[in-house]
Amino acid sequence: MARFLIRRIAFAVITLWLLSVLVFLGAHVLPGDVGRRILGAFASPRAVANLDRQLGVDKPLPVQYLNWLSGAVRFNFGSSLAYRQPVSSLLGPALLNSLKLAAVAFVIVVPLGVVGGVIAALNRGRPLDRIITVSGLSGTVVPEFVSGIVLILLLGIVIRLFPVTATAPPGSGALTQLYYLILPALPLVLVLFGYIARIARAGMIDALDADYTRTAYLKGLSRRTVIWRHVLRNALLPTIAVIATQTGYLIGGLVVIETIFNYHGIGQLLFTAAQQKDFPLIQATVMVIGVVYLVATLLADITYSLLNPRIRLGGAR
Amino acid sequence: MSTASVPVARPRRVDARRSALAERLTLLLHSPTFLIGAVIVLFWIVCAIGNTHLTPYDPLATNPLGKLRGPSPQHLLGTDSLGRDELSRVIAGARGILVVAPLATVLGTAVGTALGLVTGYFGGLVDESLMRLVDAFLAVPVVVVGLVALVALGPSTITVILVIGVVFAPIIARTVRAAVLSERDKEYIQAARLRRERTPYILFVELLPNVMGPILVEFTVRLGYAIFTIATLSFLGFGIQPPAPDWGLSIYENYVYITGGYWWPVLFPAIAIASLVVGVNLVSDAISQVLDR
Amino acid sequence: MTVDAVAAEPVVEFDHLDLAFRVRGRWRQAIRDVSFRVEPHRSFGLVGESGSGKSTLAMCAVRYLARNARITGGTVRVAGRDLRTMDEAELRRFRASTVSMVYQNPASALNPSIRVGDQVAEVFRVSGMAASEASDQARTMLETVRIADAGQVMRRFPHQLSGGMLQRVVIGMALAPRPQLLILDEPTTALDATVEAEVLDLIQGLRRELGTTVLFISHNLAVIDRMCDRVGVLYAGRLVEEGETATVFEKPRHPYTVGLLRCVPRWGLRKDEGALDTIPGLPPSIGAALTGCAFADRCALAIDRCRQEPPPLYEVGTDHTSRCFRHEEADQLPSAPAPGASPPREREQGAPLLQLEQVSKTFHQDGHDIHGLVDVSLKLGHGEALGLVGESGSGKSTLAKVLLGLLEPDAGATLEYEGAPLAAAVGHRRSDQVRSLSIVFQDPGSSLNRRHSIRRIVGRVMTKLLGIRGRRREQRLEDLVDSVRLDKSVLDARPPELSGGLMQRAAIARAFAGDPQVVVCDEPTSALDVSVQAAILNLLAELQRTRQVSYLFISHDLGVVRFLADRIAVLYLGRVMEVGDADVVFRGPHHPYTEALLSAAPILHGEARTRIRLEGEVPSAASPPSGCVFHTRCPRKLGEICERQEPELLEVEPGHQIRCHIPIEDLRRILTEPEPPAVAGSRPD
Amino acid sequence: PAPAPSTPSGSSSVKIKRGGHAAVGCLPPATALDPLKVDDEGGLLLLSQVGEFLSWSGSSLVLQPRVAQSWSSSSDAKTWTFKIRKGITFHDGTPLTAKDVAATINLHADPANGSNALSVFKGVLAAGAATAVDDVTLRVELEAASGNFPYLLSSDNYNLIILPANYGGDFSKTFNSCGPFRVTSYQTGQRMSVQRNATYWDKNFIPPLDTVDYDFYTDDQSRILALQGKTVQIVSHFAASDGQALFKDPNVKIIDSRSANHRQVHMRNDMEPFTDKRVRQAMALALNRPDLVQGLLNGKAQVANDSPFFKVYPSTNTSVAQREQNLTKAKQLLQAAGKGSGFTVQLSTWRGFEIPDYAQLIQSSAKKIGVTINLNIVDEATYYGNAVFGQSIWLDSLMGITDYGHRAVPNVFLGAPLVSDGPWNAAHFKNSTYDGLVAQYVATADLSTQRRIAGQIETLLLDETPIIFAYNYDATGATLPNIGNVRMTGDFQLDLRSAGFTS
Ligand SMILES: Nc1ncnc2c1ncn2[C@@H]1O[C@H](COP(=O)(O)OP(=O)(O)OP(=O)(O)O)[C@@H](O)[C@H]1O
Ligand SMILES: Nc1ncnc2c1ncn2[C@@H]1O[C@H](COP(=O)(O)OP(=O)(O)OP(=O)(O)O)[C@@H](O)[C@H]1O
Ligand SMILES: [Mg+2]
Ligand SMILES: [Mg+2]
Repeated sequence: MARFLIRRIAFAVITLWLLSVLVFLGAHVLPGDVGRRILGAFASPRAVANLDRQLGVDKPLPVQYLNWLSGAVRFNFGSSLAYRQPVSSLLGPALLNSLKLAAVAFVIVVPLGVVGGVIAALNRGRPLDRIITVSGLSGTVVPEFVSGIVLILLLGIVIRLFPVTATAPPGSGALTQLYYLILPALPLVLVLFGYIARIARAGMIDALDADYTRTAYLKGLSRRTVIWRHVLRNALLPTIAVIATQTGYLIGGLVVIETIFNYHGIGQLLFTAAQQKDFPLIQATVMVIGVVYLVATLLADITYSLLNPRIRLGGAR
Repeated sequence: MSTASVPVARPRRVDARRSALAERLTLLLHSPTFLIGAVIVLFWIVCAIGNTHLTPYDPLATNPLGKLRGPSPQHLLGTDSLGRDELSRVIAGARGILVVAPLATVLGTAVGTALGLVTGYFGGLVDESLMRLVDAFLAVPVVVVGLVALVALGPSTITVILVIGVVFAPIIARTVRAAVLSERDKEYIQAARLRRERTPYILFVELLPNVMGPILVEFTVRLGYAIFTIATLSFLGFGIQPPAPDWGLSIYENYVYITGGYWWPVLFPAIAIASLVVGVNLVSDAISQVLDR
Repeated sequence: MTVDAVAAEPVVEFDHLDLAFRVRGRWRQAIRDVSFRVEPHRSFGLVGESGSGKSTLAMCAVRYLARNARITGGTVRVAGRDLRTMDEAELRRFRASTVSMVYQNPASALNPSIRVGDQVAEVFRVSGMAASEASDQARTMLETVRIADAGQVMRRFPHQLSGGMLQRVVIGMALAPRPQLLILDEPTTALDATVEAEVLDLIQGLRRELGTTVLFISHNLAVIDRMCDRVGVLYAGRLVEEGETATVFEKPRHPYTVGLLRCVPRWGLRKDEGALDTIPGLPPSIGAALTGCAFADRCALAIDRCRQEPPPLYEVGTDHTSRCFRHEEADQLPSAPAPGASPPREREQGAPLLQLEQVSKTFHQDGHDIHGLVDVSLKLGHGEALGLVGESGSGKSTLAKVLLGLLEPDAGATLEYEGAPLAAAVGHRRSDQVRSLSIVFQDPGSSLNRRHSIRRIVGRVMTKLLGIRGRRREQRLEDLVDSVRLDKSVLDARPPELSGGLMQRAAIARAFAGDPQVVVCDEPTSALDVSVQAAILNLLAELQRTRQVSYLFISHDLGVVRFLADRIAVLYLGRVMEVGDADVVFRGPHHPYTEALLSAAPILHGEARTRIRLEGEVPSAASPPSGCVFHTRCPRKLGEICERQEPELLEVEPGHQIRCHIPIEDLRRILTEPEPPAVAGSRPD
Repeated sequence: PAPAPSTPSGSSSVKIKRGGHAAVGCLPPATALDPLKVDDEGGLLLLSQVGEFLSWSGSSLVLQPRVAQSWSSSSDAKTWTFKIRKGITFHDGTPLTAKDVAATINLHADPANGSNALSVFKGVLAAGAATAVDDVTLRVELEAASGNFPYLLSSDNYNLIILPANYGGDFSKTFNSCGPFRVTSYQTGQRMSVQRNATYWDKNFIPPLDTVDYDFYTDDQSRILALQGKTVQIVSHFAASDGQALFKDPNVKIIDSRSANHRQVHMRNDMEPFTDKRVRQAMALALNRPDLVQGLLNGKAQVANDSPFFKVYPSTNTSVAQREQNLTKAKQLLQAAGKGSGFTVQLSTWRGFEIPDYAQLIQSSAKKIGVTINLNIVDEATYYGNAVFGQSIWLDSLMGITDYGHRAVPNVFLGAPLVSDGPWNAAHFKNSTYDGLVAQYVATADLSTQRRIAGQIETLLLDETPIIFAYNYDATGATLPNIGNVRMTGDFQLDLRSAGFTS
């Protein structure tokens, strides 16, 4: 177990480091002169060169990388070119907002997806199964901006059930904030529902077909007991890991959703940073997204291994 | 030397197994999932091929004064913000996506397959380091990577293809690697090593055909995602560029008008995208199910 | 449960049962008109080749059918009740109390995430017992199946137990509710012979003790012979013969049964004494339309009538039925031709063809050193077949791979071929050396590339190793497939289009394509049905005779090894425990381990002599025991010396080496001892 | 529909009650709020709320005095004197004097500071040109005569909010100026909150609203949604091209203000096929301008006549005939130029506002005269590049569309993009007659003389057509019906000094 954890964490750290290299290189191989970005199109080349020197962006890449990395580990990503503010002061609130939105989406979708998958598996091959799988699949593959727009049209404009922006007026309470977040969370829910349901269904079917389930039935246990005691536990374990990997897609979706709903989260921050070619901000945002993803998968793996006796108690004999 | 009494064994099952393939095909043709998916995809393929021959109007012909007209007998799906016929644009829009998305997916699949074959087969350090790199790559969502890359390289159809291809490669590499891992310890690989085949031969002649199944399934799944991603990038303004009648781009261009009640130039391309992705995925789903049997 | 109350009627009764599976959109008949019954307290064996429908029948008896299965006719009655009429609750009660089942793979039969004790206790909880009492009962049950330290075991998860232990748990669980009927579906197939023997002993004992009725399924005739009072022979979903085990095996009245019995290498039969009987052809595939007798195509006795109408069930003796028109002549089924007369091989003089010295192989896994091979030294003579036996994990395959250059041995090993050093890696060997060594793998399904045609698979070897192409290659290919008794049309087929036997022939053709001198056969028949196995063994024997190759023949089936091998080496935990001429090794004096292997081998026709049983399972190769690695399981352990000092591999008589502290005289004496020594956890009765 | 007549600033047209909180939906500032650097709509709007200018260039394009009470020039229009108002205090309480004003002007004029205003001052005003004669008198010495110089120091030059003389470059922290509102909090990328400046110098214009939030919305769509959803009461700007929904909405009041915002379609006069002016004329003749105004901008624009003399400018000579679509003539011209069989060119521009739509409309118009246009639409930064010749798509492309913001006088438009050595001369137009006429025009302070010269310039540009000026569009914003007295400049600066909820 300890071995497993150490190995897993070591992997995460290596991956993180590689990610930082990728992100850094990405931002530096890409065209764009930092000084020029700050001073704008109309500044003189001399001023641009001056600023570049001040910022240290004329140094060799490895030196720049080390500078950046040593800052990054302290959550200091330098200054945004556009906002001329420390990047971290922009990231913090944005990340918090995004996490709120993601949390709302997760809280809705995880139980829904799992239950949907379980129901589908229990009705394998029947119309209910087909309905859940096909509608889940359709929801999963339709881009968020499409479903988002349709939802805005329907729920926000035609029947005015939800506000069409995501940000609650300043000073509103938690419930109001939640109310504002439901509509933006729905497209994400649509995307994730099919995916989670699918995994849960597959896990259920594996478990339902497993010999040990047969053993349980042949013991004379009722279907209920078999499913609650023997099937669900083994079926849903893999779902945990999969749900965590979905944070990746979730953040991808946030870029679009936050843009549509004008929600000041990490996705919108990234999108505006991209439009403005604000590379320090892009770097930091991408890095933060990567970290969130890696932490989520790491946590999922740890949970998984804690719940799975095979890993928790080490190998056979 | 042959002894008369020892009968020669004939492959009596050849026909049986061949017909198993035929049965799979029939099964596919009888699967409603597949049929619905295939009909949708075929419909769009016909649109893509027919292109302007099928459209009632030139999809690029503007008419500023006739803009944002609702659906009517002249313009069945209405007109967009520049007065172009929406039906024509939806039909003509099929071509772009049906060229770009498959090209990007083919690129990604080719690169990913090569990568997956190599890492899976060699294992060890090569595998570990490449997989960590892939992990790092995958820690960032595809749309984000695509967005950032397109910002840097400037949007154009070619860059979209390259970027999506490159982004998909590691994902496909993973699938291929997993398939290779379960194949590479099979004894036919050892048999090949025993006759001292070169590594490329082992990779591409021995291994590759045996992992085609997962690759095929992955390809179709990725194709769906490619359409998804390209549409999303276009919607963000970083994908296919005007005046192409691209669906994602159309939504981007007309999105501002929906609150005014001008839903048609947004809804119809949205339906087009949704139906195509759903169609591709239904087909993919059906294929993988039949392959599983 | 009172024994007498049910004594009148059979515990299980299949009555004209028909069952079909829906596969790829079509219903395919898998069980055809099967009727038989099992009387109380009896044990009934079901034999038949893979796919004949044994498991399906078993599942019918507990009404646990696959989702795509449908009973299309007939009834199944268990303990007097028609299973098809039961509702959910009744079925549950019925399963809880009346019938239990044990199946092949114990590891998957238990829930991986629930503690073993809880899973056993659950059986008691079903009948409403309180938790603590159920747990006590479970412990008692585990003790009944002779699990030492049951309390400990109950707290474990399945993955922490060995295969043999798990199967005991499963058996314990099955017997816990004292069912009237116990169904065992190949309960020992996944286990090593030594463990198998132990588990069979256990089942036998408990059955007698508890008076349970048993339905025992196996493809292994010897196991059935040992375990069952009555036997039913299943072929293509039909019960072709049924009767008392002794009668059926003694005097079979269906050509299929006759063939099956003859296929098994009889104890002591050698390749130079005769070929094995075979059953040509293949069983019909599931759902095939059968007009006549299902076996007619493969039956040497078949007449036109057999192909036109299905034979009825003939009463051929007391309680003995056969579904054959020619049941009276069944035993006249033509035998295999006289041996291809491979003359008894003269003892090889002069230099060996292949020589291994001090070969060790250590694997590194998760920071552990796994000693796959330890100081193995072996010789292989020209035209000699060296048999390699040992339990699973003893290093047989590892040795084969080292020999072929697929695995590099640890430093210090020397390999010589025809007196010249043989490089460790195949890539560094001379091309004539590469050509000279080849292999037939266990599973032809994975050793042949399923995407390539047989022509390509076999031809490629000729091109690569012999440099032959074009017309000449084609000619040679045809000759070669001919010599492995394959039809030329096979060349254009791909492996998945062939049956296991045909594939293995193709694999043999590939092994011989490069004109090798040494062919390693790694369990070449263990993935095949017995009928096919015999043909492959005959073929290998014939090829050796005609082509003068040497074999390194690996098998865990002693009968098979005996048939083919000239010399035998016994491996245990990567060490050679005994090596010598086949006759000598079989005759004795034996290393205690060899003795145990021989005792464990299930033998037909009561030939078996149970001498010693091994306890427990093979220790892990990552942490082998000190001293003699066998001491932990050795029933003849001398004492402390065995734990302390590893014995040498000593030549005890010319050409016979044994690695044991027990003096050779004592080993000889054991051989003549009439009474087998008592074994810990001794026989149940 | 005729545009709402611009009401002179200061006269309330509606009854407003005091107090209340309003939210303005506006673009986020592209950069930190630094008066020297702001060059975007979001930023300049915020500056105009917090800061105060020497004079205000409202929708009438006639300057209204603010910090300056009055001004006058020497006869050669090279020396200008401004009378500075007494009794103005900065938000931090220090009183404002002419010294502060001089320091502010010199700050922007010094090239070392890289002010965004430099482009306007170039060749007119050098660093140190402004001096405080005493606390209330400011004198500015120009390098060249400028008849319209006060416009250069007005709100039209949006960077020029008056800063204290001791300004230390920390505006984005202190927000210290002397405008009608003072900042209470600023969240980058989200919002700026202000409260009324109770000590505002013009007691008639102390804002009725207690507090105002400026909520940042990146795209028009979400701003419009926010207004319709009543999350904000005022939308500072929406593109007329995007505002379809609002024009129809009875629950929304449109504010619009005529302006000189426009797009220039340049054609490289020095490159084939545009070396021949007939080809350039043909391109201009292909456009249907009234359709563009209606279709592209929903009528919130005016047709322009291929010169920067838009109808809004008082100095424009309206007797010059308007160019209209004439495909036949266009084809004839192409024929005459030897391009009868058409040609293919690439049109570069950037993605923003209605520009991509405009590009596509030009594309389909050109198709009608046999000219194939390929579009190259990039992002803003890529299009402008380094903004010097050889390093900028804008300045180097064969054909391009460039966005120009509002100016109260046409001087800048006449100069940089069109004079021979103009730094923004993307058309590479070199014409000494034109250069001479422009110099003459700029030095003239008298309106009728200006009109005369304007007529000559207009005629010359119509003939040469280096650049297509097809339309100039109104600045459009919107409010909820219960908000009154919101005024706007052509630059989308808001004047909320008398805005509030209607009683
Ligand atoms: N769920 C199923 N769907 C389709 N076919 C099945 C299914 N289960 C079994 N079969 C087929 O039915 C036939 C009988 O299968 P069964 O498992 O009973 O054979 P068996 O005698 O137990 O074989 P083995 O010795 O390999 O266990 C086989 O041909 C098998 O392929
Ligand atoms: N690649 C490997 N990595 C680690 N351990 C290995 C490897 N291959 C074999 N071993 C270990 O080496 C030992 C010998 O394995 P080997 O496969 O030679 O046994 P075997 O006698 O062929 O068994 P079987 O009858 O099951 O085929 C076993 O303990 C096995 O676990
Ligand atoms: Mg079976
Ligand atoms: Mg092996």
